[in-house]
Amino acid sequence: MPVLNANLTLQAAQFANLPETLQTILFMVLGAAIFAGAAAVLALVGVYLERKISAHMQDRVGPMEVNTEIPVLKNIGHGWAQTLADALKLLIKEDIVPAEADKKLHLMAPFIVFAATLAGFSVLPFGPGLVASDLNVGLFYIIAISSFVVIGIILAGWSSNNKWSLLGAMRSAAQIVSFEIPASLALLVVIMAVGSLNLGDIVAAQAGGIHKWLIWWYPPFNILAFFVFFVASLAELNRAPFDMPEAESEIVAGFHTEYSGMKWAMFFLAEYANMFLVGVIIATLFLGGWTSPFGDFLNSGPFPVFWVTLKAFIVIFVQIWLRWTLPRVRVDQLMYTSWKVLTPFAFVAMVGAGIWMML
Amino acid sequence: MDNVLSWITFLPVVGILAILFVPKDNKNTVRIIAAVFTGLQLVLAVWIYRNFDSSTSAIQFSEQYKWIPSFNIDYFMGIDGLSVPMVLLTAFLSFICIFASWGIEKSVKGYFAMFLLLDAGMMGVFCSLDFFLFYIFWEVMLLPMYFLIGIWGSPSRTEEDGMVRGGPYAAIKFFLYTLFGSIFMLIAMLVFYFNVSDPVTGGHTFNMLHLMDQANHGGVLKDFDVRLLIYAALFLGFAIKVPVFPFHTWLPDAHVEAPTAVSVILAGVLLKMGTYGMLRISFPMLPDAMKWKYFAYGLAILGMINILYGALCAMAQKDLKKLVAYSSISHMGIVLLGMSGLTSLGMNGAVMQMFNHGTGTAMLFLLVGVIYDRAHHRQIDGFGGLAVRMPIFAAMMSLAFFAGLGLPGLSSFISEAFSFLGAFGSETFDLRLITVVSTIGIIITAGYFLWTFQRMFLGELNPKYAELPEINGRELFTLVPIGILVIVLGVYPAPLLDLIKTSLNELVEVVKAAEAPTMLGLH
Amino acid sequence: MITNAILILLLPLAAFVVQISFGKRLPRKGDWLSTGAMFIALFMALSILVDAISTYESNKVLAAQTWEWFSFGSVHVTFGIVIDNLTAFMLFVVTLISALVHLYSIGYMHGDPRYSRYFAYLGLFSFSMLGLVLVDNFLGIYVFWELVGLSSYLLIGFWFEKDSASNAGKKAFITNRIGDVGMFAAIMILFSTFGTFDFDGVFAGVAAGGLSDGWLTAAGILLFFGAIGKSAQFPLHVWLPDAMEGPTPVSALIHAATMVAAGVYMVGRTFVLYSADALFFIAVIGTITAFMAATIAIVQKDIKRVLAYSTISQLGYMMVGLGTGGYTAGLMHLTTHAMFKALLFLGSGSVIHAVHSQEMDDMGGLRKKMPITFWTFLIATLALSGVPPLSGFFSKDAILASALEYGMRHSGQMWIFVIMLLSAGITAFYMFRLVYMTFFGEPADKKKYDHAHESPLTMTLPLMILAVFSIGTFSWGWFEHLISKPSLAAYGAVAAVAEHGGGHDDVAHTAHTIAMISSIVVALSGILLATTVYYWKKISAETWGSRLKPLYNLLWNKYYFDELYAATIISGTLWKSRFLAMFDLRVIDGVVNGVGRLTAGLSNVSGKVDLRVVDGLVNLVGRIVAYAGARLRTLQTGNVQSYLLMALFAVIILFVIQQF
Amino acid sequence: MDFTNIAFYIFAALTVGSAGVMVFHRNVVYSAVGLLFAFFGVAGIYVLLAADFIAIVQILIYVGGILILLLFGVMLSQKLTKVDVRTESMQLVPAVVVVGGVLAVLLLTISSTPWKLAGSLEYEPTTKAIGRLMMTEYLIPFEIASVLLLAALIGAAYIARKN
Amino acid sequence: MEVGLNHYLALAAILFSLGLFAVVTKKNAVTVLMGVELILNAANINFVAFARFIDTDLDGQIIAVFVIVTAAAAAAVALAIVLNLYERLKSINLDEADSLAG
Repeated sequence: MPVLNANLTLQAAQFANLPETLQTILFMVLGAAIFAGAAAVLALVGVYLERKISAHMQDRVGPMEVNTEIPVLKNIGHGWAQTLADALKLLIKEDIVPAEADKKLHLMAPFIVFAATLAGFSVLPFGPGLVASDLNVGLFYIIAISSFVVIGIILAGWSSNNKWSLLGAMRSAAQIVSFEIPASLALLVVIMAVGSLNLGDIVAAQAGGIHKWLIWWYPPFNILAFFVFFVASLAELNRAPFDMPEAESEIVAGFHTEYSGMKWAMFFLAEYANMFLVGVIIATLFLGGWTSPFGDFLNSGPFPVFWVTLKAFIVIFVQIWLRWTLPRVRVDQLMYTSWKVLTPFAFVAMVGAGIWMML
Repeated sequence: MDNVLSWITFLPVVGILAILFVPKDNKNTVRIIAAVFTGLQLVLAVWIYRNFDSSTSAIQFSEQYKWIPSFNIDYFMGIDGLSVPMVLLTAFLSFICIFASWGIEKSVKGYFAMFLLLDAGMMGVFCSLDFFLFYIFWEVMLLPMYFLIGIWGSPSRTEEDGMVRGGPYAAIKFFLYTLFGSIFMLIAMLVFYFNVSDPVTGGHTFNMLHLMDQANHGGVLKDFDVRLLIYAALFLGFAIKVPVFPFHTWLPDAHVEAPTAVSVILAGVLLKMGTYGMLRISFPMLPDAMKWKYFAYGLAILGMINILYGALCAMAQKDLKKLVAYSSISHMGIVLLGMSGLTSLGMNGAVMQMFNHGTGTAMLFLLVGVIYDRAHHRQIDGFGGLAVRMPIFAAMMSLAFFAGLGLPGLSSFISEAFSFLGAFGSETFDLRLITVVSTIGIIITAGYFLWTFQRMFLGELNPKYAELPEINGRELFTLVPIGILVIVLGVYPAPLLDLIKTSLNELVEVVKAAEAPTMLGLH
Repeated sequence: MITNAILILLLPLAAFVVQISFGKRLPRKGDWLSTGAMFIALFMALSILVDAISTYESNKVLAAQTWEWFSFGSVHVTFGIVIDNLTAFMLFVVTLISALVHLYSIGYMHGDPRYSRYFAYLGLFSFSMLGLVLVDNFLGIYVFWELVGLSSYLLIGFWFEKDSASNAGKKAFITNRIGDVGMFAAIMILFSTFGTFDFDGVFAGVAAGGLSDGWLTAAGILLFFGAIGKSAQFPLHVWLPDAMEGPTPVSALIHAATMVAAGVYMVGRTFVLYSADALFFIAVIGTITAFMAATIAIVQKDIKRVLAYSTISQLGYMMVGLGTGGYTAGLMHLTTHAMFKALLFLGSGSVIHAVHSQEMDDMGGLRKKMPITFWTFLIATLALSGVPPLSGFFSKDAILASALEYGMRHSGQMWIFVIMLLSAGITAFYMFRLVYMTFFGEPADKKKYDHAHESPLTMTLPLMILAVFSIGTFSWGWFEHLISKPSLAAYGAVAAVAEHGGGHDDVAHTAHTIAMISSIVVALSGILLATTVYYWKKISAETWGSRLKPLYNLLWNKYYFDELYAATIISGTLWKSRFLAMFDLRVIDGVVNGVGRLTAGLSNVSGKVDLRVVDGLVNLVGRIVAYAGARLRTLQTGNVQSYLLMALFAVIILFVIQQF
Repeated sequence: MDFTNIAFYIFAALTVGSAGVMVFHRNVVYSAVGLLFAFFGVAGIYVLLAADFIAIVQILIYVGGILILLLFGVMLSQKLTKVDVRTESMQLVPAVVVVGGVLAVLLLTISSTPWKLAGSLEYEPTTKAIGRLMMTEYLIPFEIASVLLLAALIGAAYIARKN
Repeated sequence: MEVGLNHYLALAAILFSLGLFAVVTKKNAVTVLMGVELILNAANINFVAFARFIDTDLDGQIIAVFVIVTAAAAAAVALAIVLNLYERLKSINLDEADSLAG
């Protein structure tokens, strides 16, 4: 990890006193821990938000009751601790493993999925220099990692020795794989516009206010690319209109029907972390990343992180919003949208942007 | 007209092509075409005869074209006194034979094609002056003969002594025998090729004229033993063709099995190839080897043996054709004897004998053919008193027989007499005793001819042949011209003699002039 | 002169050619054509003879002309005609007899199916005989020599249906051929030494001593061989008796007068060539022939056989004449003999014609029936026996004289004269025996006797003419003058051999008178003996015959010559030829076929070897491959992975190998 | 013993271990997982070899594409009911021998061949350079590769189509 | 000690032989394919290592890219074939697919 090593040594000089290698290992473990924790928290927040927004959309209140005795937190109200309670419930719930199931794989699947999601975070810039590893091929890395999830799903589906879970896994895998292509193509537009894969550079290119955001470059192509990427990422998350795998009505809970307890929690957690991941990616690529919408104003100090998270949550809101409004899409329609709609749009965007750039 | 020799050689080949286009069933058109082409060839031959300048011994009508320059082989054709009579004989006999084979019914096209090819081969041999070309024509001539005897000859049969005899057997025997001979000739040819330097270019050469010039002989040809060896090899090659005594057994078989026309050509022309070869190649090119004591006397003695042996064997034959075959051997013996004397008389006599024997035997075979067509067998004792039934045929046969036994007034006498005289009077070798012994041959010849004539024609008419048809027009057409030729050349041989005498005298002088061999020991 | 000669020569030839090709279609089948031609030739010959006699110069060459026949560059072969006294006489004799025979044949051959061809052959014969007489070089003489042989063959074998006739013809030709070979050998010797065929050229060469004595004798003897063959002398006489198979006029013409005389003529023509030894040889042969033939004639039953043997005997006489130096005597006898022998034959012909049989037993007492034939026959017999006034006496006496003279000169050679004298006596005896048996005594066969009648005029006329000539042909004197013995001197011979020229010195004279007396005595005694045995039948032939059985048988079987020859030469040659043919077929062809079979065998063996060894090997390889294949097949499990394994294994092996 | 060496050994161990799992494990799915970690190990190695672009491509294509394909292959080729995915192996002994031989050969060659090492070992990002090379020097192979992929795409689709 | 080229090559060799072993022994077609992929990876390691250690102008890496691309294509086709095989033989055990046996 020489690249990683170089960055870390730059920033964490204070650990210089330790021997070089120990230093890097320590730093890696620390980073990983931070991300894991952040992801977990974000996931819980995501779940909570989901429940609240979906409830309000459906003119209902959502979880209100669950509260804690801790004085300060107690009076936030609105059942903020509901997801926490759920998490605790899942942790202590009995972990059932189906008979004949492939125990090891069964266990491993959720971890793969979660790992894949976490890996995505390491590249995202939450501030000027505030990035786990400033990979030169950052964006490309994200695309690669996103495909990693599929394996976890397949293994989950397969190892639970259940026809439906297998079918669900196969279907979700196919879905993710087939939506990967339009997503990647859309990103191509960004890469072409900026000319670098490094997320830091991309954000730098969009510095200077809302009008500089990438989304507005080469209208309408970039907008088209943004739209394609957003829909594709929705599919990759197996959310909302494209949530066939977990479609209750048909194949129960898809690949994680046989999961319960902690492993199920892992899946759930991964899903929401992934949502957040997509939100941040869209933010950095199209919505100017950690740059403030108002140009240099409010651009220093903790504000870059704030802006990124804000933009991310806006995207999440839209996702949740879509989940509870659009009807579920049939499988062939799903495939149709991917191959016959999104991919051509992506090509159009790419070609258009390319030509525009040349002019 | 220039390159007449190429014309005369390849006219039959054109004939073959013409024949090939004729549909198989109308046999007569094939025959007519063959006749036309051989006729044309005869016309050419006569033209050559008239335009041939017999006063010089130089090569005439010669054509020389580069054929295979890399090996310095050229297409060199030319004739002199020695080859003119042969060319005339071939053309004449081929023309006659076409009519003689009018009766052939089996795959007529094949037959005439083969015949014309044979004709071309023969003509080529007599006209070519390049050893390589000579050898090629020599071999070309072999092939059609094999087929003619093999296919159109008599069917193969197993004799009572268990031996399988018949057309194919004879054909194979003939082919292998001659081929065996021609291998030695090939060896000799190659030795010449490599050791004779072309005076002009200095490279190797096949050109016979250069080969004849002793000055060009280099390399291994200087050594006398080698010259003897080559001479022996060549002699073997030609001896088989003549045929000379020990190598003659193919002739009777070939004749008996071959159809009439083929055996006419075989006896009429092919036998002359051997002696022609000797006179064209062995004598001029290796004169000293020829004059070596043992070879010269050997040749004479072989001639004598041929005469006596042939005559005696003929006497014991029951098959008419075999008898005539052995008579050919006997007559060819006379040629050998005449040649060995190395006198102008003997040489001219020998070549005349070649020509006269050609016509004489041709007539004999045609007559045998006539009787065979009618009686379908050739056993002499089977006939009897035919003269009563077929007087003209008997007359013709008697003319042929008397020509055969060398009755004065007929052509063979002149050539036989002068061959004997030449041999007897030879200064270089004392052949007197050999010649005198050989003259006994003409008694035996008279014996078996008359005895055969008596058994076939005289005496009571064999009732079986009471209705035998007389000789018909076509057969007469083939026989009369030869008969006339035999009589005319017998009474007045000058036209033939003038043709050949200058060249042959010169040949004799050349050979005599060559210094006697200086080999130690055997000398 | 020359044109006459050419005409004489060509007339018969023309007659022959016309006759043979159109004979049948001519009126009376063309007999008049040939006979006419011959009489014209006779007339011309007569004119030449008169011309020769009128010039009256010994050995005078009346005319000579040569034409170039063909040439061998250096050697020129010419063909020419020479007419000297001898030729003139011969021409006259040949044409006369030939014409008379033609005339006679018209009657004799009447009704024969191949009548025209007979006259053609006669024409051919005459042409050849005349050619032989006229020609001036050796080659020419040899050519006509053979042609004469041919025509005699054709005429003897004229009635070829009869096997005996064709056999006789063949025998004649071959025997002649044997003689000819000898002659040709002589010609070769002469030509090789002198380079020319002409008589004059050769004689000049001999005169110049070009040929060593030994070779000269050899040449002479060999030349004489030709004569032996042709004139039926001792060893080669066997063909003449058989030649009687031919028609009688033929016998008369050929086997009495002309052809057989050719030998004598040839010896005469080339007389200078013969050395002393050669002449002696001729004399010896002549004597033997004369005596032998005469003795055989005694016992013969067939009229023509008797005459044949008498001819042989008389020829012997001529040869003795020439041999002993009596050149003129020999040739004179030739001419006289020709006349009366022809008459005898024609006479016997008319007898046969009448009686239709040649056996004397069937005849007898024909005197009354055939007076002309009888009387002419008697005259001829007297002439033949040597009764004085007739021509026969003079020539025979001259020969006996020269024989005696020869005997006197050469001590120890007297036996020739004695035998010849004896033969003369025997001749007289058997001739009169013949006359008595045919014309006197009782007719043995009544029917034949009645049927017999005198021959027609065409046959009797020649008899009469010949009778006249038999009586007094020529007076001895001028004949001797015209045809005297040539000597080498004429050709510039240096050392003229002191040859006794039958001239007029004392020895010759005494010999002459003694010979005359003795010959008359012997002749008369012979006649007497014959009459006693056959006319008065005092001594019965049969008793003497039986008493001298062995001698009789010997004579009857002609000294077993035929059997001797048959056993030795003929069967010898036949056996040799059969052996050689068999040898050729078996041995040489055997060798060739053997080689063929050998190679076939070899190829067979190599075929087998090939089959077993080589093929075996191949099969072995095949089997190995199959076996390996089978084993390896298991490798082809169809399992791709095992293939890969093997491949890798190979890689390793290669690598390992590459290391070392 | 700076960090890269350790990292190399870690990754090497990971790759070889997972490869070993893949090869020796009887359950196909386990070998698939083994293969997954092997690919990750290799990606790591690439990173160590300063080939970051290749590492990412490796992950993207191998893990994201081929492995999924293999898993699909596994799943589709099993009767859904019969979960048993035992895979026997065959001709072990000869295989071991041969493979051992091949390994020995390879190692031998590696150790024996004198490699001509280039000097500098600095790291710099390779993506831009690869991109430029891809479009200039290696344009043709790039086009051919694209055609190849198209062909494979069509071919695979056609072959797999249930007719 | 310093991780040099040989280490990487050794690693690649090990991977290669493991892949090879899988290909050679495994009966299951898919496993064989995995083996193949492993072999290809080993090759790629070599390429990249050479690019890294010997000539530094990245040729090795480009080739590696192409290898990966083709490997992907090959895997796709191979899997299609395996499916087809399964279709026909109802099992993908390679030792049953020996219809080409000699």
